[in-house]
Order: sequence, then structure tokens, then C-alpha cells
Amino acid sequence: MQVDFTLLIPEFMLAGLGVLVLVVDFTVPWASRGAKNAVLAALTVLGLAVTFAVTLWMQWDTHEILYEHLIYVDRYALLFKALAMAIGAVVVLISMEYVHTRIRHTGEFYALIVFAVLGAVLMAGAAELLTAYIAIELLAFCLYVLVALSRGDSRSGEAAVKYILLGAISSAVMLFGIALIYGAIGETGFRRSELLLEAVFGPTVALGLAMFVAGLGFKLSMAPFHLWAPDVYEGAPTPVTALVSVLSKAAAFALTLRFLAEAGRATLDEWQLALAILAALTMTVGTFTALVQDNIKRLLAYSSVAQVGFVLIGIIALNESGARAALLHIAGYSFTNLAAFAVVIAVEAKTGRERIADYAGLASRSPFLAMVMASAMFSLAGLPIFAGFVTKFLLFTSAVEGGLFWLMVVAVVNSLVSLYYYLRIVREMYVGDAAETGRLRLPIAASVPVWFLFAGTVFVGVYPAPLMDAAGAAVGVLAPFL
Amino acid sequence: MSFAERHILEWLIYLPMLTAVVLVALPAAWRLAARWVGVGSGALLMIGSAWVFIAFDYSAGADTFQMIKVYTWLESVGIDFRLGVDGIAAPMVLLTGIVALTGSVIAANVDRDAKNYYILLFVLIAGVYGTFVSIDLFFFFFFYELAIVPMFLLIAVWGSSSTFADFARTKEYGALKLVLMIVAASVLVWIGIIAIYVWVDIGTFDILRLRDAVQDGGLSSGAQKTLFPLVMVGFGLLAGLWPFHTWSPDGHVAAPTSVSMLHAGVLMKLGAFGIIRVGMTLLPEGMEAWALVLFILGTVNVVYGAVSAMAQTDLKYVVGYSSVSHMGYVIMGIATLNSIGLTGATLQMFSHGIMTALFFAVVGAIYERAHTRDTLILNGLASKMGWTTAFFVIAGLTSLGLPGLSGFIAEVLVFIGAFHEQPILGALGILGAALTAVYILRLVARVFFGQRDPQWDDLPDLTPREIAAAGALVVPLVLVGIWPAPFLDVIRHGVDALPGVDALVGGLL
Amino acid sequence: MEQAWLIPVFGFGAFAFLALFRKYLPGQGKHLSVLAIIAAFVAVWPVLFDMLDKGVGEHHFPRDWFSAGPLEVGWGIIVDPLTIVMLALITFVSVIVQVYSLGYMRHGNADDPRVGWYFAVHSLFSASMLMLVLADNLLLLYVAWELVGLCSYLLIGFWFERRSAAEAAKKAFVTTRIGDVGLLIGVVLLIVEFGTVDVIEIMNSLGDPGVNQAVVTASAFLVFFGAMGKSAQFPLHVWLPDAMEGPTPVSALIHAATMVTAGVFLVARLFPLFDAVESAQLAIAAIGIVTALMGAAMALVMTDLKRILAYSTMSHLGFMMLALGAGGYTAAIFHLLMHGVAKAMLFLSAGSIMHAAHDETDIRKMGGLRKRMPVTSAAFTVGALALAGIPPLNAFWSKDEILLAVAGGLNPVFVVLFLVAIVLSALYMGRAVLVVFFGKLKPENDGVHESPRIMAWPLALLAVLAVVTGFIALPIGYEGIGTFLVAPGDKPHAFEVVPVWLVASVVLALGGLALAYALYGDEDTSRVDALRERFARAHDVVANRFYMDHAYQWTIDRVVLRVSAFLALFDRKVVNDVGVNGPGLSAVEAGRRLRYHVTGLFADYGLGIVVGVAILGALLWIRSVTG
Amino acid sequence: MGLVLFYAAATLTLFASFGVVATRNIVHAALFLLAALAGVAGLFVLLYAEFLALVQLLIYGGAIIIVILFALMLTRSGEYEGETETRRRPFAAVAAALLFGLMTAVFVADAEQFNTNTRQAVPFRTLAEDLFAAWAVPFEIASLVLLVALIGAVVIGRAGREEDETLPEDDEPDDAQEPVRRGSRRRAERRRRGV
Amino acid sequence: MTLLHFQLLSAAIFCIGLYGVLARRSAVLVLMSIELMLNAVNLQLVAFGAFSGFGTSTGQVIAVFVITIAAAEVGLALAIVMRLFRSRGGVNMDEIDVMRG
Repeated sequence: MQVDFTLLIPEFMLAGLGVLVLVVDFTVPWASRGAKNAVLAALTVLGLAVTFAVTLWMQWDTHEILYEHLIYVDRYALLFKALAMAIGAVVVLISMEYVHTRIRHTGEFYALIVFAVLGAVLMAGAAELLTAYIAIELLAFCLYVLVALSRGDSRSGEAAVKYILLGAISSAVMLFGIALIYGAIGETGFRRSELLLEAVFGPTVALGLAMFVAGLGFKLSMAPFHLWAPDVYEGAPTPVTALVSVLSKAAAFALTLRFLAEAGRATLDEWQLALAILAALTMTVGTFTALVQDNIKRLLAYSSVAQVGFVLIGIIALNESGARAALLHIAGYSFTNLAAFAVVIAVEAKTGRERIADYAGLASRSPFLAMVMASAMFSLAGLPIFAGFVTKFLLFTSAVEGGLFWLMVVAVVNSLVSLYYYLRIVREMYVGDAAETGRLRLPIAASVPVWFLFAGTVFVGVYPAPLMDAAGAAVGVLAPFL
Repeated sequence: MSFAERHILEWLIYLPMLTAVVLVALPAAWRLAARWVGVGSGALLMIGSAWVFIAFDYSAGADTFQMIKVYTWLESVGIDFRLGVDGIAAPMVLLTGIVALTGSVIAANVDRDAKNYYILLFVLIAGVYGTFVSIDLFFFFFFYELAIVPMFLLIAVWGSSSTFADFARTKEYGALKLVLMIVAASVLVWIGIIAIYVWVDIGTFDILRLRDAVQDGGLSSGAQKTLFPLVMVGFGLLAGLWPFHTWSPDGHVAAPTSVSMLHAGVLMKLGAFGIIRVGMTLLPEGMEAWALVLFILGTVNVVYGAVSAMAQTDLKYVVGYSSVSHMGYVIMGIATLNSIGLTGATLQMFSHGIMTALFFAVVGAIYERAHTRDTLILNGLASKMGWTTAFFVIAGLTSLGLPGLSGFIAEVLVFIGAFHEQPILGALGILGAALTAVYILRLVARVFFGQRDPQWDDLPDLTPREIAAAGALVVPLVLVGIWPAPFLDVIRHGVDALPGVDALVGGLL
Repeated sequence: MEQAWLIPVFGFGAFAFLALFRKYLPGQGKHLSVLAIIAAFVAVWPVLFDMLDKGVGEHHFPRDWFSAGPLEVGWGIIVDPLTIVMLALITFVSVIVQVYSLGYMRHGNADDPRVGWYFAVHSLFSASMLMLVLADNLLLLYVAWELVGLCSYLLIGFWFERRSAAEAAKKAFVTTRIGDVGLLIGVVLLIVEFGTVDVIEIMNSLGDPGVNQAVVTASAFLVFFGAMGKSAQFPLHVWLPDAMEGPTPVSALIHAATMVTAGVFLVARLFPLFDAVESAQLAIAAIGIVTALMGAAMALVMTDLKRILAYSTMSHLGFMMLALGAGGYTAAIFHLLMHGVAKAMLFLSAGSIMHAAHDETDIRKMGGLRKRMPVTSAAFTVGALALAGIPPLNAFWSKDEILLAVAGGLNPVFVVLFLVAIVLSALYMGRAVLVVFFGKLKPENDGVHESPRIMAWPLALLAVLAVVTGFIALPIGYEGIGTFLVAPGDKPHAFEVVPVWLVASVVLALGGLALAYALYGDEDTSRVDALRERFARAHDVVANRFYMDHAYQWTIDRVVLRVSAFLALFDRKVVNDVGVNGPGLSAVEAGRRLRYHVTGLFADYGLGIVVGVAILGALLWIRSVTG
Repeated sequence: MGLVLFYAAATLTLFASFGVVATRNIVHAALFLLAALAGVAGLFVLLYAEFLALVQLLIYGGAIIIVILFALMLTRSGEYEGETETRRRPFAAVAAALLFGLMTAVFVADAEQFNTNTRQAVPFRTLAEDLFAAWAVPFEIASLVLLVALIGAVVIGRAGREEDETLPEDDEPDDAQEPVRRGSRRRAERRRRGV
Repeated sequence: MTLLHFQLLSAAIFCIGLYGVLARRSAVLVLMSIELMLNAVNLQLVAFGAFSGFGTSTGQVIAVFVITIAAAEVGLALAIVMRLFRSRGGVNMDEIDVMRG
């Protein structure tokens, strides 16, 4: 069994980067917290950037399966690797100020982000159930710790307890599913199990599939496995919330799509309806509950539950356009949500407030932040000229192409209702009267990526072709299964 | 095609966008600069729009869609940035130009945060242009939605709340209702568009190719009949279709002047335009099946709007309900499905757009001076505010269908078309015109004529800038009223090419 | 003859110019308007002679006004005797009135501040009225029809600071527009049925096979409804007396001589249409006589000079309609002309009095004015006598024609009623003249003196005309009006005299005057008061204008406004609050309830997972078994 | 013989499992857990997975139980007074029963399909080779997971200890504390009501 | 002794564990119950590996990983629970409900 280890260089680099951050943190005698924070953040971002570049450079045209179906190194994985690293870097940048004031363990914080990125990268490449599970756990463990990192806020502890215990339950469920699938077909590789799944599809495989998907659903916060999301979003330090909402979603999505396409394509008829019902439930629950939230982080939690419901459409339709659109949507959602969280983080870092009412008059205190937030809200609501419009449009189109007309109708209606709560925030920022005056300024380090995110949201919304090509290339890998 | 012909349409979209970007870059303190940029851009748009209208070749045998420009956008899905105008879009482009210019002139009255106001205004304008000139279903919808988004902030931030004897309407309520209702309706359109794309299944959003495919039987009659109500209600709502019209009066009451002008003047036309562009063009059989329903709703619009307007005591509510009533004529005209009715409908879109913009400009001016729009309080304004009165009366006369002004030609054509199909409904439509006379004249008599209360003694008349803007709106009203032929020739070219239109040629009408 | 289109153009041009630039012209450009109308007046003559030369003509212009689908609406004119006489009347009276207005709109040494606007609208009115009579197609005719209505509105409301003027203007416009609804429906029906807008074409194809006679009948009634509005026929007459709020020259021109006769003209223009529908003709006659009697009755009890004249106008318009209903095309138009001249003169005289007496219009406060205002009183008397039907003044001839037509074409009931109306006519005219000009001069009118020459001369000119114009009925120099003005399809007929009717009408008219003298001949009002006591109830009804205004007001207040208030409330409470806010609020309410599914309890979250697994597993299992 | 052993181990495991979830004494619960783990280890032996049985005993018995006991002592959870069950106990029972029913049905339905009726041992060498060669990557990742868990345990433990310390730029938001107060108020209330 | 025996036993342990997770108040007990669930998984895996005749070690390998991860999870979870205990003065799962809705 000859394995080309060079193909795993990005993963090694990430692992090394994480350790390096820890080591630097421990060994360097820091002059001040500020310096430590800045240097470590810079180191992390630089490392992620280098890895990003190296990954793209080395793996642009690679299509390999390592260890006989353990790990894929292909365009599909590459897209998500790149996305994960970008997300990691952006989160580090936008949270520097917050970390400085609110997180004690700077080094561990950045190192854990790097490890989380690594977990996501591995999930994107996982070609087999066990690897997928371990990768999921790597990401999840990082998040458990990160969620608990907030200093002094007991909500953080509550969130962490709920998160890790529920995560453990979901792991157990997922593992039981893996056991059943493995037991039924004697195989854990996605591609090799595809035909077998069809041949032996019966109660055991059905239950195994259900339990495995439930585990994935937990990570995706798909209803009814979504209940942890609002509490964790609220309790976690806000940068971590951003990470949870974007990185773990994207990675879980990558894995789910790959699994359902490669292993589940043949039994599409069996599971499509069930998942479609859950998807409809997910978007509806997320949307309607978000209507009445007061806390912006909780609102964004429900909003991402709803967004996951939308993304699921593309997975469930399981056609090429659906997969492409879902990829596009998850990328657009990542940009957008990060932009929104950048604002939330900035506001919280300055004022310590996170209720929606606290955003009153933000437009006068910081036109830039308000503009970014408003555009993020519009994008999430699916309005032009932002990414959300195009990606939702394509997603819903794919649903009809996949024969799921009713699901598209549900999605469209939810998309409409969601506009209400997104507009609420916009209204608050532009119409409300600020309780405090004085300008809010974003640090340079954060404003650069925020500009980048804003521009990205608009760019994707106005000219999605490049991203669409990338998504197309990625989906091309899955094409035989779509 | 000349260079200009190839690029004019896209620049009608780029220019307002660019203006918005320039304004974003402008420091907030440079108010005057923001105004000049806004007005200058409006003027350029006006020139460009006029050029499009004039350059449109309506001679027999000329292509239905002209100045077509295609940019590949998302090849894999079949979405292209595809622009072109036909005889129905060309007058709408001109209308947009006129209202954009006058609107941006009137918008110079905005004191608070003028820069952002203009930014949003121009995004709105870009959306409107985009919708009128897009011949790709995706972009049609894209711009349609784009035109809605800025409304929320424009109304919620710069609007005005009002309290009445037994109810109150905050600007937030108006803004939220307007945006949510329009988006709710556009959701139906969305479903329809996607369904058309998938079911016709030729892998493109190109309206022209879809049209041809549908005419070759690419979409079953049942599907068309299923989808048409979605499109009808979806676009109809923006056109103020009863009973989905309530966003319109409330929204207009809350909106600042220039936004009302653009919204009632142009945006509402997008709805009717959408019914023609999507409903008639792509779902001709559905249109035919649902025409009677649309017809009845349109007639209800006319009468209901007029009767409701009669009971209003707020100037903007009156104008708002009158818009509902007048858009009813447009809907009736479309529902006739014959060439005369449709021609009338299109001309009515143009005419009403200008007229209502004028209305709102004047009403806004009154409100800015008197700080009230209550018709029970205002009186005798005519002797001190001559220009105001003159413009209001001209708008009012247009609205009640006085010959010599544009409304008459449009309405009469609608009536002729309507009588050909449904004489009873047509007669009700004419009755609506008489009701319009009642409420407009009551209003004029009450607000402008009669003894003046001393508290209004010091209200100044329109400023020269406002006079220029309002005057610019009067010109097309009179021009179309006296010499509608250039407009009708262009419109005829578009109407004749629509599928499912009864040309009414041969024998008696 | 083609150049006839120029006639209205002068006026339109003057209007456009004055509307835009009057502020910058000396005297606000009023002379320009007068010049324009004089030009129009002059331009009528070549057309007349041309027509006499070449006969009736229709002329289309090569360029269409507009076209939509197969419908083509051209610019075109008809020049026929009807047009010519209307042109002559309109231009002539307009010239007179405008010249008169030059004086009337001057108070002391200053013009009315809006005098430019006044003349501008006058120009527009004349032009529109000329266009109305020239129009060869229904739409053009309708356009002009509405424009004259607009001018009437603008001029009634000329002194809009007065609440009553504003209300009167509104009332006039709204009422006539109610009629116009019918007209427009009728016109559109005709257009749709015949596929053309050309009047002559439509009239020629009325009897064609395949024409839906129901449509023809309906449009006849509807068109007449329009005519009723404009020509103040019962029950749409209520606006006319109120219209007297306008400046008096306006009343003379618009509400006596020209615009109000547009309805009569319209029926005449579309005469074949009504000829074809017998029931419509009967309706016209009935409406006409009712209007005539009501108008006369009300004229008799009014104390306001202008209102007396207004009701008299209404009454005479009724005569014209009656004539048309009887098929007396010639008679109607003839009376239209004669009445126009006479009534214009009466109004101008009244204006002259008001100008002198500080806008006093109550006849009870007048008396003996003949000594102070000789020209005015002479003119007024001539006009009154003419309208009373005293030979050889002009209206005598035309009234006689009508009587002949009625006797020849209608039920005797109409004849009797018409004769009653003739008596009433003479009676109220006699009353007006006696009360205003004879008797003792009231002290408050001590300073009254004759109006300036620019107002007096037109009066004198009109008085002369009132005397002589009647003779055009006679075959002097040509075959007479009966051969000149002929209904389409009718044979020309020579002027005829039926002695019985001639004598009857003259005797009745004189009888009426005698009665008037008996009642109002001196200062003693006891006879009148006794009569009023005697017929108190009838007097009340008539003095309250048959409670028509009350009925309308009641309908507006209690029906229309209540319906609209209800609808507005319905719109807000039901359509908006329930239909729009309802779904929105219920969505929020759903969210409010739904949020409790996130209880915060770990156990519940875990339960969620279990339930989800169970549901998903069960669903998948079922699918694996079934499909 | 095998069946007897199976039933013995199964009975032990089930009984001990019930003990874990039913006993009121938490230390007892930990001991029951140990017993259940041992039972499962026995079952592993029956399935010819001796290595796994060993691992089970070593890691669980040796490590996890110790850790848990430490935790029990540190959190003083042993001296639990009053209710030991959550308010959702009935639902929990129903849900567990439901799932068990579903699983039973599934397993019974597919009882024959995957059952070869012969147990098959995997040679220890194969296991080792697979673990370190074929599954090398998951193995590596697992080590990272352990690293993260280690860091986490340390950091979180430390965070707790140093909670009272303030950072130089501390500006604790007011409302960050607010939920705690809310929570404790509710707790106090509940105590007062004797719930 | 068939696969079904082990499967049912495993299911029973899993569900008992599940019950414990949901019904137990003490966070530490919840963790213990989770261990039970994971053990059930392992039993399932090993039983399948032994009975299904695949002849591969995969079942056992997964079980090894499960045990490893479970150990790590317990450690981490306990740390978090302890932290919560310190800030709240209790680890009662019924009272960890500050955040809701």
C-alpha cells in the first residue's frame, strides 16, 4: 500500500501550525497581552494563509483517494479546505479585539481555531465513515473547548455543558448508525458502500442511515436536532459563535453531501422524502422562532438553522445544479454570516451588548458597520445585489428540477418570513435612536477582512460565475453520483 | 447598430449604480455635492431614456426587441445578462427617465443625510431600469427585487408618521408593510419563474427563447393555467391589484416625497409590466384562462379605489387610493387581451406614472410647508400658492380623464378595448372615472379654493426648482394628451408582437 | 373649407400663450384673447360662403390624431349648416362677451388681478366650443365636450376665494360629468359597434344589417344622458342656477348662449341616431317639456336676477329638446340661435346692472332702473320680450317653429304643456322687467348709472340683432331657414305659417305679459303675496327648487359619502387589519409559541434528538419496505 | 455453554446498566458502571475480541471510572439530596422504550440477513496491522483529538480557577452577569417552594 | 447465541443509557450514561464483526477508536462540568436553563 504522503501536507501544516502557536505562546516571554495577542493572531493568520496557498498550489489538479478510500484529495475537498482556512483566518482577524478584552487564553484560542480548521479540512476529505467520525470529533472537541472559553460569563459554561453532552449523545447515535451500516454491508467507504447499500437496503440499513444522518444533522443543526444551537450561539464567546455557525456548518455540509451522493445516490428514493420533510421542518422552525428573538446571537442562531434548511434542499435534490447551488449558498452564507458576526463581535467588544435593541442607531455611530450588517441581513434574506439572492434562486430552482416543487414553495415562503426579522435589525440600526453616542470604529485588522467579506457578498451576488465555476469543478467530482 | 445603441441600456443600469458608488465615496458633509451628483445623474438618465425612446424603431418589420445586448453570466444555468426593449418597455424607460430626473430634483429638499438618501434612491432607479430592460427572466426578477429593497430604508428613515382620528400609521409600519407585501408577492413570482424555467426545460432564462418554446407547446396548457395566478397576484400586488393593494396608500403616506413619486410613478408600473412581460408573454394560455378574473379585479380596483379615495381626509391617502383606482385601468386594459385595450393599458402606465409623480410632488410640497395633509384643515391655498394649485389641478384633471391631458387617451382606449370584451365591466370603469372627478374636485374645492384660514397666510409657493420639476412633468402630460401618436406608434409595435393578443382586425371591432 | 380648422386654432393659441406668458404681457394679454376671437369670427365667413358654394363637406387631415390597434382616430372637420350657424353664434357671442368683459372685469381703474387668466380661459372655451361643433368624429367631439366643461368649471370658480363659487364650480363639473359617463359609454359603444369614430360614417351605417339594434338604442339613451347633463335637463339641471356664481359675462356666454346648448347640438349632430330610436325621441321630448315647465316655474318665484335668467335658460333648453324630440331639428337649432342672442343680451344686461349696483342681484332691491340705465333697460326689455315670444322679435319665430313641430309630431298633451310654458315664459319675463326697471327707484340705488361704453355698445348691438335675426326664418334672399338647416335625411321645407298656432302663441304670450303687468305693474305687492299665501305649499316646493338639491345633497351625504366611509373603514379594518396584518401577526404569534420548543432543558434537547432519530428511522424503514 | 456465558454476562450488564440509571447514590452508580463495563468486556471475550476486552477494562476501568469518581468528589455530587431525576423522566422512559422498540423491530426483521451463525475471530496481528497501517490517518487524527481534549481540560480547569482574577483591560459588561443573577434567583425561588 | 442476541442486548444497553442521559439530574451521571451508550455501540460493532463473516478487523478498529474518543470526551466533559459547578454551585441538569426560547 503505497501512500503519497505529500498529499497530506496541508493537514500536517495545519497540525504543525496549531502546535507552533501553542509553543510560541508558552515559550516567548511576552511583554504585554496586547503584543502576545497581536503576534499570535498574526502567526495564525499567516500560517493559515501559507497553508491556503500551498494547498491550492499543490492540489489544484489532484484527484486521489488515499489509503483505499480513507481520504479524498480532490477538487471538492479542495474547495472546502480553502473555505475552511479562509474562515479560520477571517475569524481570527475579526475577533482580535474581542480576544484581547475577553479571552484569557489567547494562544490556546488561536491554536484551537487552527485545529478546528484542520477538523473541517479532514471532514471535507473524509471518504469513509470512521475517518469522518474522527474528523467530526476533532472539530467538535475544539468547539466544545472554545465555547467554554469565555471568561466570567456563566452562560458560556452552560452552553459548553449542553453542547458537549448533546454532542456526545449525537456521537453515540451516529456511531450506532455507523455500526449498523458497517454491520449490514461490511464496509465503511462511501463509494464502495453505494451499491451495497442499495442491495441490502432494509430495516437495518435504514435505521443505520437514519442514525448516521441524525448525527450529521446535529452538526448541521437540522431540526429536530437543532435545539442546542441557540443556547450555544448565545453562550459562546461571539467569535466562537461565528466559527460554529460557519465552519462547522460548511464542513458538516461537505461531508453530508459527499456521503449522500456517493453512498446514498442509489437509494435516493428511499430517503429523499424523509429528509425533505426534515428540511422543510428545519427552515420553518428556524424562521418562525427567529421572528421573536431579542438577542442578536440567538437570532442569528435560528437564522442559520433556517439557512441550513435551505442548503439541505440542494443536498436532497441531489442533482448537479442542486449540489452546485448548495455549494454556492454555503459559501455565500459563510461570507455573509461572517460579515454579520464581524459586526456583532465589534459591537460586543466595544459595548458588551448583544441585544437587538442595542443596535439602535448603529448607523449613526458607525455607518460602515451598519452598512455591512444591513448588507449581510439583506443577503441572508435573499435580496439582490447580494450573494444570498443568486444562491437561493439557484437552490430553489434545483429543488424544482429535482421534482421537489412543494419543498421549493415551503422554502420560498420561509424566505419571505425571514425577511421580517432581518429587516428588524436593519430598522433598528437605521431608524432607532442610539442610546449612546460616539463613534464605533473597527480596528484596521478587522476592517480589512470585513471589507473583503462585504465585497465578496456583493461580488458573488453580482457576478457569481467564478464561484459557480469553482463549485462546478468541485461538484464535477461527485458528478457520477448525481 | 451604433455604439450607443449597443450600450445604452446597460448604462441606464450602470449609471445609477455608479452614482450610488460615487455617493458612497463622497464625504457625508458635502451635501451640495451629493445633490449635484444626484441631479446630474438624473439628467443624464433622462437624456439616455429619451434617446432610447426616440431611437426605438417602430417601423413595420423592425425587430420586436431592439438594442439587445447579451453578456454571458452563468452559462451552466442558462442565465445571461440580457437586455433589450420593445414597444412596451420603451415608454416605460422614458417614464423612468422623467421621474428619475424630477424625483432627484425634488429629492434635493431632503435635509437629513442627503447622501444616503440619494444612494438608496439611485439603487431604486437602477432596479427599475433593470426590470424594464431585462429580457432574461432571472435578471428581470433580480432587478425587480432590487427595486424593492431600498424602499424599506427610504421610508423607514426619511418617511413621516401620521396620526389620524381613529388610527395611526408609523413610518416603520408603512415601510415594513410595503416591503413585506411586495416581497410576499414576488415570492409567488419567484415560484412561477422557477417553474417556467424548469418545466419548459430548454435550459435558459432567456425570455425570448422561452416565449418561442412556449408557443411551440413547450409548456402544457394546464401548467400555464396553474402558474398564471401566481404571476398575476405576484405582479398584480405591486400594481395595486385589489385586494392586495393596502400597502400602497399606507406606504405612500409614509414615504418621503421623491420616493412616493418614484414608487407610485414608476415602481407600481413594474407590476403591470411584469404581468405583460411574464404573464402574457410566457403564459399566454394561462392569461387567456384567467383574463376574466383579472378583468373583474381590475374593475373592482377602479371603483373600490375611487370610492375609498372619496372618504379620505389625508391628501396622500387620496392620491394613494387614486393610484389604486388608476392602476385598475391598467389591469383592465391588460385583461382585455386585445390590441386597443393593451395599448391603452401601456399608455395609462406612462400617463399615470407622470401624473401621480406630479401629484406627490405637489402634495409633498404642501406637506413640507404646512406640516399637515389634512384636507379638513387646509383651505384656500390657491390664492397664495398659485403654482401649487395649478400643478395639483393639472394632475387632478389628468386623473379624472380630462381630454387634452394624457389620461384621457389612455383611459378611452382601455374603455374601447374593455367594451369589446365586457361592456358591463367597461361601463363600471367609466363610472369610476366619474367618481374620480367627484373626489378630485371635492378636494380641490376644499383645499385650494374657498376662504383661507389665517394660519395658511404665510405658506410660500413652490420654489423655482420645484416649479421646474413639476413643470417638466406637465409637459409629457399635455404632449401625450394632444399628440399621443408617437407614443402609440411605439406601443403598438410592442403590443402587436405579444402572444395571445386579439388584433381586432377585419370587420367590426 | 378645409381651412375651417383654423377657426378654433386662434383660441387655442391664445390660451396657450396667455397661460404661459400672461404675467409678462401688458394688461395681462387680455386684448390678445379678444383679437383671437375676432379673428375666429372673421374666419367663419369665408367658410360659410365656401359651403354655400360647394355644399356640405367633411374634411380629414392626412395625419391621424392617434391610432391603436385597428382604431384610427383622425383630425377632421364637418362643415355643414349646423356647424356654420353654431360657428357664427359662438364666435359672434364670444366677441361680444369678450369685448363686454373688457369693461366688466375692470373695477374702477384697475383690472381684476386675474384678468389674464379670465381671458385665457375664455379663449380656451371659445376654441373648444368651436372644435366641438366642427369635430367630425366622436372622440374629438367628446374631447371638446369635456374641455368646454372644464372652462365652465374654471370660470364659474373664477372667484374661487368665495366658498359658494368654489362649490358651484365643483357642482357644475361633477353634475355634467355624471352625464358624461353616459355620453362616454354611448360613444364607446358606438365606436365598438361600428369600428370607427367618424360621425358621418356611423350615422350612415346605423341601419346596416348586422348592426346590433340594442346597442344603438342603448347608445341613443346614453348619449342623450350626456346631453342632459350639459344642457341642464331635468334631473341634471341643478348645477345651472348655481353656475351663476361665475362672472356674469361667463353666464352670458357659457351658461346661456353656447355651452349649455351643446347638448342640443349633440342631439342634432347625432340626429339620425335618435331618429332611429323612437323611444329615445319620446324620452327627449318628455325630458324637454318637464325641464321647460320646471325651469319656468322656478324662474317665476326666484328673486335673484341671474337665477331667474338661469331658470329661463333651462326652460328654453327644454323647448329645444322638446323640439328635437318632436323631430323639429330646424326648429330646435333655430331656437338655439335666437335664444342664444337674446339670452346673452339679457345676461349682459344683468351684468351691467350688477356692475353698476355693486353686484346686487336681488330684484326686490331694484326698481326704476330704466331712468338711470337706459341702454341696459332697453336691451333687457327687448330680450325679455323676445323670449316671451312677442313678434317680431327673434325668439317669436323660433318658438313658433317649435310649436309647429310639436303639434305636428307629438301627442297633444305636449302641445298643451308647451302652451302653458309659453304663458309662464312671458309671465316671468314680464315680472323681471317690471320689477327691475319700472316702479320707483330704491334709495340704495341712487348712485347707479349706466355702464361704460365698452359694455353698453355690445348691448345695443345685441338688441338690434334680437330684433332682426328672427327674420332669417323668412325666405328673404334665400329659401329660408327651413331649407338651409335640414336634418340629415330630411327634405328641405319652406317656411310655413299655420295661423291657428301663430295666433294662439301670440295671444298666450301677450296674456302672460298682461298677467305680469296685473301682478307687478305697480309697487303694490299685496296681490302677489295673496297668491303666494293661497298656493303656499306649491310655492314652497317651487321656491325650494322642487327639493332637487336637497335630494341630491341627501344622496351624497347619506348614501355616497356613507358608502365611501364604510368602504374606507372596510379597507382599513378588514382588508388591511385582517387580511394583511393578520397573517403577519399570526406569523409572529406562531413564532412566539414556537420559541417555547427550545425550553432550555438539556433533557428536552436530548429528547429532540431521540424523537428525530425515531421519526427518521421509521420513515426510512417504511420507505425501505414500501418503495 | 456459550449461551450460558452469554446470558450470564448479559444479565450482569443489563442489571448493572439499570443500576447506573436507577440508583440514587452516585458512587454506587459509578460502581454499577464499572460492573456494566466489565460485563461488556466479558461479552467481547465471547465475541473473540480479547484485545478489545482488555482495552475496555484498562481504559474504562482504570481511567474513566477514576476520573469520574474524582469528579464526583470535586463536585460533591455524591451527597445529592432530594430528587435525582429530571422533570422529563417519563418522557425519557417513553423515548427510550420507543427507540428500543424500533431497534428490536429492526433487528428482528433483519435477524437472518446478516447472521452467519458462526463467530469469527480476527487475528491480533491483522488488527494491529490494520490499526497502524490501513487506519493510520484516523489514528493520527485521534491523537490530535486527544491533544485538543488535553488542552481543553487544562484551559478550562485553569479558567475556572482564575475566574476571579481580572484582566488589565477588564470592562465586564453589566448584562453579562445578569443571567446568572436570574438563574440564581430562580434557584432560590425553587428552594423556597421546596421543589 | 446469535447476532440477534447481541444486537438486542446492545439495543437494550443503548436505550438504558439513553434513558439515563435524559432522566438523570447530575451531569456526571449523564456522562456515565453516555458511556453506557457508547458501550452498546461497541458491542454492536464487535458483534457484527464477529458474526457477519466479513473477516476484517474494521469493527474492532472502530471500537478501539470509540473507546479512545470516549475517554477524551469524558475528560473534557468533566472539566467543563466542573467549571460550571464552580460558577453555578451545582451540576443539576434541570437548572442549567438560563438560556431558552
